[in-house]
Amino acid sequence: MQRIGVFVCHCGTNIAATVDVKAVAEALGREPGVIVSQDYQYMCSESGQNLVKNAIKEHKLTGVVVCSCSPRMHENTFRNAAASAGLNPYLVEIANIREQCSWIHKDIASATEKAIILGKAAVAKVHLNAPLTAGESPVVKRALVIGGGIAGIQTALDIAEAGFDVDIVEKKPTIGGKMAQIDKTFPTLDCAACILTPKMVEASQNEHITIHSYSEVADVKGFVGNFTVTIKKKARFVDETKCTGCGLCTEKCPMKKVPNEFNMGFDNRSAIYIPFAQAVPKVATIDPNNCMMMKTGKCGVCSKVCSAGAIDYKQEDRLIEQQYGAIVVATGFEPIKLDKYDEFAYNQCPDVVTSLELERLMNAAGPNGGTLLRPSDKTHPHKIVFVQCVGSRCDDSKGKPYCSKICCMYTAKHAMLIREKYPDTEVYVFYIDVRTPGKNFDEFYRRAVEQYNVHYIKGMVGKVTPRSDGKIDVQASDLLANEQLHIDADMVVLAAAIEPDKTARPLATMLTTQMDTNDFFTEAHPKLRPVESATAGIFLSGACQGPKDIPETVAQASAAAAKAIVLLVKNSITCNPCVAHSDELMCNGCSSCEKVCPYGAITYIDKEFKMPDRTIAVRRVASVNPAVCQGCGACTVACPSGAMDLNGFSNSQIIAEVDAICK
Amino acid sequence: MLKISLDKLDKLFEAISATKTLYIPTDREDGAAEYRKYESGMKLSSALNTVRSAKDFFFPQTENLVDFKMDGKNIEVIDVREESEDFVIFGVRACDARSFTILDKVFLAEPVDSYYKNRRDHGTVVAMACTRPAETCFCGTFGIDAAAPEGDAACYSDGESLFIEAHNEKGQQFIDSIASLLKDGDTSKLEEVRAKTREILKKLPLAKLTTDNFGGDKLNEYFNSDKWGELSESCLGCGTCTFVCPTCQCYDIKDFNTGHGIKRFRCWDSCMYSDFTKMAHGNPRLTQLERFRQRFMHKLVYFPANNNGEFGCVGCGRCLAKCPISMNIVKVMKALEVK
Amino acid sequence: MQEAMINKAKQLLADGVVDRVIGWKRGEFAYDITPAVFTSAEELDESFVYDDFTAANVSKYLVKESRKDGKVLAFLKPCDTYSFNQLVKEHRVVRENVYIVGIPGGPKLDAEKIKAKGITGILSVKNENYTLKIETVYGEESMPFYEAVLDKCASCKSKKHVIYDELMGEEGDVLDSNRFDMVEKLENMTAQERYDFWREQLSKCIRCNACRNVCPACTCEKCVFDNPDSGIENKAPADSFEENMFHIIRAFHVAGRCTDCGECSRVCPQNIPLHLLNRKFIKDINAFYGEYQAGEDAVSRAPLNEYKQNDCEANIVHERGVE
Amino acid sequence: MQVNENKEFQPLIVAFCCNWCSYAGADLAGTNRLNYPDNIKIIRVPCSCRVNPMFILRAFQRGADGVILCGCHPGDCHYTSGNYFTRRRMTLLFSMLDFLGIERDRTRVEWVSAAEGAKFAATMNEFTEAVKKLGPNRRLEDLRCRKQ
Repeated sequence: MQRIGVFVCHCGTNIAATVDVKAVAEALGREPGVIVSQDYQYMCSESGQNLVKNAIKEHKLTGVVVCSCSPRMHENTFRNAAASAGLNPYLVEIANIREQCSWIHKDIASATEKAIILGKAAVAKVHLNAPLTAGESPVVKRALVIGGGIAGIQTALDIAEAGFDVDIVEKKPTIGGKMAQIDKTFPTLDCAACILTPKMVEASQNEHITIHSYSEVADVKGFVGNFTVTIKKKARFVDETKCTGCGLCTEKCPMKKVPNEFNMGFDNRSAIYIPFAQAVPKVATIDPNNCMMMKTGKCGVCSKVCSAGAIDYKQEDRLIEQQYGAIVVATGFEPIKLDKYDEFAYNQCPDVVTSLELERLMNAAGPNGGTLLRPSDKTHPHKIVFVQCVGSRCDDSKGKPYCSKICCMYTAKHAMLIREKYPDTEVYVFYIDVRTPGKNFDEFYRRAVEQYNVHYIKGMVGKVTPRSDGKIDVQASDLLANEQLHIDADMVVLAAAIEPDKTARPLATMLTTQMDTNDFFTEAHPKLRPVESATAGIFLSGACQGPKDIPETVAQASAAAAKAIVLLVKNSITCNPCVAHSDELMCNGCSSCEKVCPYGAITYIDKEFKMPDRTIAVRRVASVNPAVCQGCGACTVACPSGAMDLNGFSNSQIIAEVDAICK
Repeated sequence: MLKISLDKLDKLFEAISATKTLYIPTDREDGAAEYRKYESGMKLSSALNTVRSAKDFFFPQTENLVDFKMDGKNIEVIDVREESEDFVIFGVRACDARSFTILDKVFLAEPVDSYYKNRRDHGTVVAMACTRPAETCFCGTFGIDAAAPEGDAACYSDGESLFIEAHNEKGQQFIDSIASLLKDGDTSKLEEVRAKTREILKKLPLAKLTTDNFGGDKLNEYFNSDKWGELSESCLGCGTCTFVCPTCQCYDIKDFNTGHGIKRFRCWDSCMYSDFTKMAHGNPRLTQLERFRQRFMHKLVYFPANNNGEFGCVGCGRCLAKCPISMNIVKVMKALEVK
Repeated sequence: MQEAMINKAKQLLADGVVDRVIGWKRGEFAYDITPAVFTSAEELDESFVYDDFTAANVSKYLVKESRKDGKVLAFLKPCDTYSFNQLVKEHRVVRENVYIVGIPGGPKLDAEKIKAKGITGILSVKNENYTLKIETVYGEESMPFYEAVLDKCASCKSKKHVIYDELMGEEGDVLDSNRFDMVEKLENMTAQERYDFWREQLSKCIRCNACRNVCPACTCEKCVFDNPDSGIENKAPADSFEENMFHIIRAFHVAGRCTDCGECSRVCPQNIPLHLLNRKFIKDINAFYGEYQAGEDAVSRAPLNEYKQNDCEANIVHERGVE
Repeated sequence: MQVNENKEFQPLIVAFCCNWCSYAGADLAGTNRLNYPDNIKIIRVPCSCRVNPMFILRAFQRGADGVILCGCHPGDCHYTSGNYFTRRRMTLLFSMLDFLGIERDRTRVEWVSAAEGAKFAATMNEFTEAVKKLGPNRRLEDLRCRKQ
């Protein structure tokens, strides 16, 4: 006979304001098997939990139903409470009467009625709950970091520091990411390369870190503690182990007209190239789309000049497979494409540039050796207009609905740097709002306005029109002065919104992690678990989770590393006991379940059985590996005989819930 | 004998249905016949027999026995029995008419099955003599005369008129209720038809099948016969034979949870089913051979042993026509027979 | 053909290639043929039959037969080979223990169709140039052969044997059949008309389980409808819902696995056109996920056990056909 | 199913929601106080692929007027592929129900992510309206389960 306890939470007024909690407790107290039914102000509080624990002991409860917030919130809290009172934690069920009842309904009578029904469904289910014991599964003591920007580097360094092996997979020929392209950082105006490159070197020299540059993640299998990842090492046609990075090949390469991605296409590189001087690994890469040898079979200069003999035109993509206990995603961001913004003449006028392009134009390693010149005629610009929020905070389909967060600050930085170096250059900044929350941020912005006399104008730029005299007509409105402005600028800089890297979406699919509608990875909890994904063992680092500046990125990178380390220090982790299991007497051995299992958790064995008709037969039956099964339940429906069932969500439990709801 | 012209059948049915619920065999769209509640315009089927037998009227496939109403922790027991309405089943063939005698022996013996008795008391069986028996018919094997059926009353057709006679008080009441439509008639042509029918019956392929070598005393001869293996080998274990059978009487009692209570109902069971007579300890007949044997031993040995030699089969031939793999009591009798 | 088959079986028995033969055994009448296992030449001579009424698909018996010691010879018609192949795919038969001889198939005859013509007291049926000469206790009758053909044979999908060890007669082809015509006709009715059609049909169901028990795709060790723990155990159609549920779930469980052998409809004592449910699934699968015939091979994945990322959404049902 | 002569028909709707996306989406709808009718009663399942057609039939048997199944968007399944199987299963099941003359608007599959609280609420509002229009489920109910 079941002895079930029901505990109805007021959640302050969150539930109690719309649901008559006393009536719910009373109604559920009348359900068969329920021997105690109570309500309490905050069931998740210590005294609320004690209420549950004491009732378990006092009434020798065999099941507990908590009517409260979502099980996604406090299921574990109450399971742990039950366990500490000696009740198997899987004999606890939650009826979600907050998120799915009190918060969405206004009428007390009907909300109460619904809460009672949800409670009855939970009572019906808990009648059929079975005590479950979690198994254990070993943890592979190695981490994978996907993305080699500052986020990935910081995460890798921290994990390595804790003594664990960690691999970085970077799709570009070098690590460094976006930060490597940035000239100076706000609000300190120190040189980005000067603080980044030592970290890159540190990563390359750390004995625990392996860098797979020019590589991509091709496949991910497995689960927390035991991922199997296939990494595609793209052919760079240069033997990484032999290349010394001397750069002779890049000098001698006859094909020198390839737009240089690192400098945003403002200058050219050779077909065999090293992205920039401090690249890590400092190894050349052949761009097969532009290499004469690859395209026509004629040339081979690089091979001839390479004293190390590192050139290998026949190199092919290579797949390597590696086990990992934890995976950190650090895939970063990209500025959005501005093709749809004709009003800013980005595609028509070379002197309309993005902020990231401006970084390269101003950088000492950039196309002009650090002198800011107009891309069109290489002349010194005397009037520069910055346009904020290009594609950010948009309610149309062209842009992004969110604030890209970093633009206000880097624009202040740019304005300041220009005014500092070229006092004769007028700088205008058109903004919707200037957002400067952050340590020393507002001070920094005020310096730009007050000390450097940057013209901040609250207003929108309506149209940018290149003129035949080389000037650019910027038509804008000044909202504070309430007037239309025309500025004849020499350059226009667009603060393009940032978006997640395009490779993130397919990666999320492989990792079975969730993304939001903007393709940013979704954290497990927006406040309490900001660096974990909802998928166990997958952590989030940097701008892949949302727009961030460098210090935030680094902070999150270290936080993700810490979370990964917490996992890696364990020798084994507790498995989810809510896994599938097969009733061998009913199993037909038909292989349907195996075909739909995403984890390969099901195998078949030939086993001898005493059959119902007294014969002995050897039958092929399914067997589930509980450490590998993740409990999705696909097999339970594929199984025609119903031999396959799922712990915690059994056929009979779900049917009992259906029945209770439809009663 | 009293008679009514065949072209006035409509009037007859209208008259019967005016006072009682009337069921007659009618043709379905797919050509098969089934009993339906009479409604104006419905035509009597000319088919030899219905797919489902007439036993459904007294022993339906499912029947509620008792309800339990549940409210929280309270349970209330509700007796769902109600007095049955009066009804007439018209056109029952001789084989099915005999089946009621067999079912009565089961359900009306102590302890009396009140559900069955209720219906039996209120139902009047009006049988109909056969004129075109089929190759699957072997009612004669069990001493049934297809040309002179039992029942509360019986009808005979001579091609022009329908003659009706009562066999008991209930039958007489039935005839009295329609007396205004009937008039006395000459049965000489009817006798000719009956004689012809009896000639045909003798010529049927199964006419020579007898029960001489079966009966309540034959347990040892047949129970361990080595023929059962071969005979049951191809049996699919479906319930067709038992469900179309007019004499199969096994049922199961089950509870149906409606969400707000329990409906305890009984439904036909089949000895061919793997859970037949399954009890808490398990199942006494674990193999299809044993279950298959049960059916035929029951009809040919156990039933006569307990019922003064009456066999549990009426030779209607439904199982011969309907078994998916054409295994049936005739083949079993012929294969087993020890003379 | 029957003679040749008996000779083939005798020879394979004599040569020790097989130990048993599964085939069909003559009955009391012209049409009441029972599947049977033969172990000797004498038994074969005495009662082995292969004629216009040997319609039963014997492949399902091989689930049990192939697990016994020794090897069994199975004569399989083209449609039966699909069923057998599907059983091989699902590991339900031990392929090595079966020696398959492919034999030409139907069209086979349906005794019910002869009887439906009012022909009763059947003593013998002879096919003379596609006219059936039927001897009855009431005298000689005749009817066109094709009017007595089983529905399942009238819409035959294939004359090809998809698996065999040996073939008797010539190999046939997959046919361009009309098997979806009736499904289409129903699809073009209104929902109310379809509902009425199926209510009339399914209300006839007496849950004898003949459809399930004859079905070569229904080989579960324990059927969900017989299992008190399944939540849908159901012995009798006590409510119209249960008539619906049994047939929906049964059709769903064999969806993508049904070889369209037509046995379900053949054996239904109430003549419910159950094959239309299975064909509906086959037709849908073909339309949604590409042509697929279960049993055609023993390796491909069943449509419900695979997916494509660009599969149609479930609302395709809402968007097509007649409401 | 509740019918009151004075009140409009209030359908009973069972919503199966996968734990990772749609159940979280429903929670988000709650967190954002986005209203949807109390006709909707949610059952949490680990993945939409856990939903057996027999659960859906069971709901209809017991008097549900509509059943909606919500899972992660295709490609976003927490278990990689579960919702792809769901999609095929439910497409075929719904097609069969339609073939049997059951009103097609009583069943639906929707993909709702954890971030789509608004979509969850909108979907539930819309589905409830659609089922309301159909009236009580009569074609797939079990009379024995009807409330007296």
